[in-house]
Amino acid sequence: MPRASAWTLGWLALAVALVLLPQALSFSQQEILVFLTINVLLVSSYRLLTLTGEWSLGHAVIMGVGAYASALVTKWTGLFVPLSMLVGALTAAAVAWVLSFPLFRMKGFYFLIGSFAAGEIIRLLWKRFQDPFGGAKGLKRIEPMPNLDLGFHHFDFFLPTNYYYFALVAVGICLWLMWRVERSPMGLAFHAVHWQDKLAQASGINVRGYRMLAFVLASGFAGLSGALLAHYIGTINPGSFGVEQMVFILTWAIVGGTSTFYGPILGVVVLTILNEIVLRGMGFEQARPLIYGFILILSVLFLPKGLESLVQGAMARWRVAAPRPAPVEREKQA
Amino acid sequence: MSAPLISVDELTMRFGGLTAVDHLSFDVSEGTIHGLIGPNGAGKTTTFNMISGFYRPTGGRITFAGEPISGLPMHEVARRGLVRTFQHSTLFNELSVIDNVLVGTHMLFPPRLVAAILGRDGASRRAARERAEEALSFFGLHHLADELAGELPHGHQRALGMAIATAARPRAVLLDEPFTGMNGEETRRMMELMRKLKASGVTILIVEHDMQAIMGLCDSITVMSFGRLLAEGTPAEIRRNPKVIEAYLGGTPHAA
Amino acid sequence: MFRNLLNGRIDRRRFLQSSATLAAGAAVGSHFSTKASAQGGKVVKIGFLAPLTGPVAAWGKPGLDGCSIWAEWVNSEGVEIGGERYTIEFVSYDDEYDPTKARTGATQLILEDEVKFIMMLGGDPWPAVQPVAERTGMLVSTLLPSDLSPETTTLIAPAEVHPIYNVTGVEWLAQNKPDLKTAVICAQDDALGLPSVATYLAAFEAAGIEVLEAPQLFDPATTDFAPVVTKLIAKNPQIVCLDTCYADYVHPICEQLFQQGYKGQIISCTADFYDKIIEKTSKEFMEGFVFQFPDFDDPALNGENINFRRPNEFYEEYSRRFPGEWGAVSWEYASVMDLWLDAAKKAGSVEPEDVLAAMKEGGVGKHAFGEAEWWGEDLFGIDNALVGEWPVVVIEDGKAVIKGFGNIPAWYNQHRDLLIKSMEALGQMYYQRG
Amino acid sequence: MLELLAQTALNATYAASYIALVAVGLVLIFGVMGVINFAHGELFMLGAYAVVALYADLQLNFMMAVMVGLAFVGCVGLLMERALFRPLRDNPLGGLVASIGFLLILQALVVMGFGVRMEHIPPVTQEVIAFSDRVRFPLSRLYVVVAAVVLLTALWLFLKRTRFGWALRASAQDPEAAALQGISINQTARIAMFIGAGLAGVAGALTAPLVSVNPLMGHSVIVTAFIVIIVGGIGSLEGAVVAAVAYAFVHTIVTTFYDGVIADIVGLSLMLLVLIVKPHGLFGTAERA
Repeated sequence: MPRASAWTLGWLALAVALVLLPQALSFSQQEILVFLTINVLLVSSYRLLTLTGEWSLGHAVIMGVGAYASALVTKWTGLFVPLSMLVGALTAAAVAWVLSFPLFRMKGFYFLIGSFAAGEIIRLLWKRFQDPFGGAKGLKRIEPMPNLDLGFHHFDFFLPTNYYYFALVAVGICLWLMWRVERSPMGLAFHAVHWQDKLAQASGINVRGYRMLAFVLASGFAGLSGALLAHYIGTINPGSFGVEQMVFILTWAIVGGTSTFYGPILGVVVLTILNEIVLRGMGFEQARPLIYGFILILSVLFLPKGLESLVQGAMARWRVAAPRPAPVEREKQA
Repeated sequence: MSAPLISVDELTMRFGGLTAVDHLSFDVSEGTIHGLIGPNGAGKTTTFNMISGFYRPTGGRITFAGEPISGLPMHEVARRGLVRTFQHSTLFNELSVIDNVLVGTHMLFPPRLVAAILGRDGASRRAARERAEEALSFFGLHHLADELAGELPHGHQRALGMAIATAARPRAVLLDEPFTGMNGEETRRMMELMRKLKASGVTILIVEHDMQAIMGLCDSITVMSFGRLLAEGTPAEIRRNPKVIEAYLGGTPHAA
Repeated sequence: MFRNLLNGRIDRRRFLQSSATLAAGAAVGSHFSTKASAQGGKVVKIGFLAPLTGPVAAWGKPGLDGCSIWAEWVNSEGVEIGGERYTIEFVSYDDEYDPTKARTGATQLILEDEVKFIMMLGGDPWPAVQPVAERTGMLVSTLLPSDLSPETTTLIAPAEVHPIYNVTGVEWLAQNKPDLKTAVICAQDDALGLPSVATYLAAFEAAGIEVLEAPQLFDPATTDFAPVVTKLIAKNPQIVCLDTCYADYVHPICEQLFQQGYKGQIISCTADFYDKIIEKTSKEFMEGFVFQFPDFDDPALNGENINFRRPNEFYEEYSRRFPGEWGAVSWEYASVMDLWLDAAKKAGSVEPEDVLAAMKEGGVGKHAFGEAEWWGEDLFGIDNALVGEWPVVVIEDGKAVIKGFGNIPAWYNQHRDLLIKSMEALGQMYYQRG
Repeated sequence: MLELLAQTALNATYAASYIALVAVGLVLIFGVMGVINFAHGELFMLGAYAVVALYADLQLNFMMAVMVGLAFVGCVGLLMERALFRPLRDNPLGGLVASIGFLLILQALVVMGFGVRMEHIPPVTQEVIAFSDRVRFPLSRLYVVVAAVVLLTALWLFLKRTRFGWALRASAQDPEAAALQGISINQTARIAMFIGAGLAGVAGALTAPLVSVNPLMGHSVIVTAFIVIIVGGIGSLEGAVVAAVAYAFVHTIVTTFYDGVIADIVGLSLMLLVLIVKPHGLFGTAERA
């Protein structure tokens, strides 16, 4: 079979599986699926940020900026919810752009902590200013996604399955965009900045500019994930975007691995299933943090390149089993 | 003679109390191979870093093709057509050889976000690839395009560094100690590549510790010692210059 | 369990259980949920949706422990509703005080476990549960009446009427120590602290007590309270009001008040583990400390009017099983269950709408501290808080003593405008939220 | 007013002491091992629980409990070094995640052993040094100040005067060069981890009777410690001490004259400002990693 059509078939199968997936799940698992879908976008956006080699601890707060902005825009203007989500994403990107001026004076560990401090200040402002942010209690009764009648199906977005489809489309588009960016010369520039920023700069790449660009783009996608969350659960507060959430993003990314596009997605899917379904299901209600901690440690110790390295290994074995001419051999034949 | 391509005028660099480069002036003519040499600690690497935009000079001026470039960040210097290489084998080890050179074409074909997402930059991508392949062929690396840069042998890595630097068709390249750690055969090949590069119209400024290696290569040479200009001239003149002989062989104590 | 063992306050069975759970890396999660008993009869499941891990766990876990005792007692007595025998079983879901997990938890409890009633702590997670509860018509209780809103008719606040009951303490103080005329307030800057501050401000104003300066707010993550206390007593107040500070704040604040030489009156919403505060300060210092949560071994709770099931025995049993853990939430969830069971029996049904109707019948209900009215229209937009008498507790000679019961609706009828004004000023009225 | 200022200064001195102990330990670990120990707040918490178990429950002598706490937490540090940071030496992000995992484990174990509720520790002493009616310094707080001064001075002497200290500083400066000099990286890592963890533990143990001890108490400490080491310049022990004093005074003064929430915002903003003006902190030199 030609390779191209094999890929098409594969993608089609994945799409069908994703559409049918909720049918196989219980109600509460459908809820988890919605949050998981949103978190896939969140962690993928985080990877986009790390492409240039900088790790941020402000990503959860940036997600919150999108959530707050979108929630407030619908409240003030009654804007159509999907549009307000875009406004939320743009706001998050804009805030990131402003923050990037002080933050990208720093690198490495300093950037890590600087982004943390910037995020905490934003969070404290949410707490401090009851108007408009609702203070410590945050916002509630956020405008839900309006119902949609497509003729063949009436979408009531309160129901997790329907919102899942909506989120799936939104997240799918975002992932496609991120994929396109990474596979473009721009993505190559991101990688170049990461691996050898001095050489990249000597090649005429504005290193700081590209770091800012990655930060702003990633923040836009994170903001959208925040908006998707806000209009589903209907309430947000400063605590939803705190250190705990940030730790989750970080662990999803690192346990999954960040050198491939699918690594972080693998991380968030596996860890969520483990934490929310397996451990809860086994009755380990209160020991979950303990077991989760062990899993984190074991995975960085024994899978330092993340879950993605397992997949890469499997694929390598598969290639060995079905050998194709290696590049060098082709060269010799020519 | 036409105006020099690179002109260094009263260039000074101080680190704290130490003056690494002290009112240094010299010119590099277009289309030549120019050597900047001197014993350890003479300040030649500092000078190199100032010209390439890596350091901001404490004083003095650098002009490139008549335009002042002192104090510009490295990528701005590069965009004006003056590209540097690095000591050792500084490459994108994790990327393939062709991707390394594609990074080098960045300036010729700057990426555009929206076009990249929509796939409207096909022509630009193809042109970048053609240029990258051309640069690889120039340095005899074409057959290694899909290898990982980090896994190349040493000599190829050096050549790849030059391919990256020249991929964007700069007017001049700055080479930082390109012969360090090379054996005779590798050195000979590298020199050939440089002559070829010069023949294609690129001006070359080489910083080198080992005087002998570039005597046969350069059209003109600037010698530094203790941050100052010691001598200037053709290789033959330099070879005869007593001050140079003393600095390299004589009893002058080596500064750290 | 290390320290429990050391103190010899633990029986062997519990120790084995604990070490087994530790060895398995498991926790006490569902250790009590008396699995569907074999006595025949039906099982009615009650959802417990509250934080069991994380920083807010102290507001959930002890309540679940209290419910375990309640369930054992009630099931062993036998439950008959509508002529059928029932076993009551609790199903817990740890919401980690996270709205997304709370929504998932509510979905699981309602649609999969098919519970008939859900008890929540309330607060941040509630708004995420709200649409689920509204759609399914599930009856939900909260400990925080500020969650109430006219949109959700099936949310009730039948145990705590925080922070309104705090007025009773101030009223008592004004009546019994009329020479105290100045006060200061400090509170943590969070969802519990602010409405409580508004209430205390109104109560002090109603009692003619001057509040010397704007309430001192501190971050919930504060650990060192010396600066807070220094500022608090800088103006020599006669009363220091600790608002609804958690025990983690009340203890160090009292210790600092003691060490910085404060000698005046203290009033607080809670004083969990007050014996330990006395240990850190002195009996004399704590004498006359006013708060709102009695020990359930108080003889005043054996009165006819009290509806809580065997309060003294409950306190004893709780202290035996969970030594040193008694606090406000220990009894509150259990008291909500008393109310629920009473209403279910009256309705002859466990279905949420029947139970709610029976509960609210006649506009009065059996609150733990006596007959109370369904109330709250003014403050919450709906009469779904069960409000009546509330005890005023004073520490006398090292022991908490109920000095009387204050009537909240009576106070409110007199000072309604004051309270609403004060709540509005801090943005705490239901129509100002969200 | 004068009395208020004097009392504020005393409050700040105490705060500076325990913050410095925690921050110096964190800096030491980062300097030598190049890893951000997110579990440092939990080491502080473990120190406090050592006092709960030994002093409050077993009724040992308080100083004894503190010493055992120091040694115990130091050993937990050794465990972390051996089990987590050594295998992850070339993977600083992995070290960070591992320390987050370890933090969760420590918290969960303490919850299992002691419950989620706050612990109660009988006062060590109720003596108060009363300068006036309104200027009072509890003896228990003075202990913390004295201990901090003594321990930090001892550490300073150890680093400057002993061979181990020299090795430690050398490997903090340049681990590769130190390794070439024959300094065992494992050895210095062990020493740094023991001292760093021990300092956090002793801070937790000493302050345990003065704060609310609960399984999550480490969180607020670690945030403060991060601010302090950033302001001081990561890798600089002197910087950490100076920054701890500065932070404690600013935070205490703002708390006393405005309120605690504003003090937090001021603290964070100050740190951002320092980073913007001097991206490597006040005492920072070249960057590492």
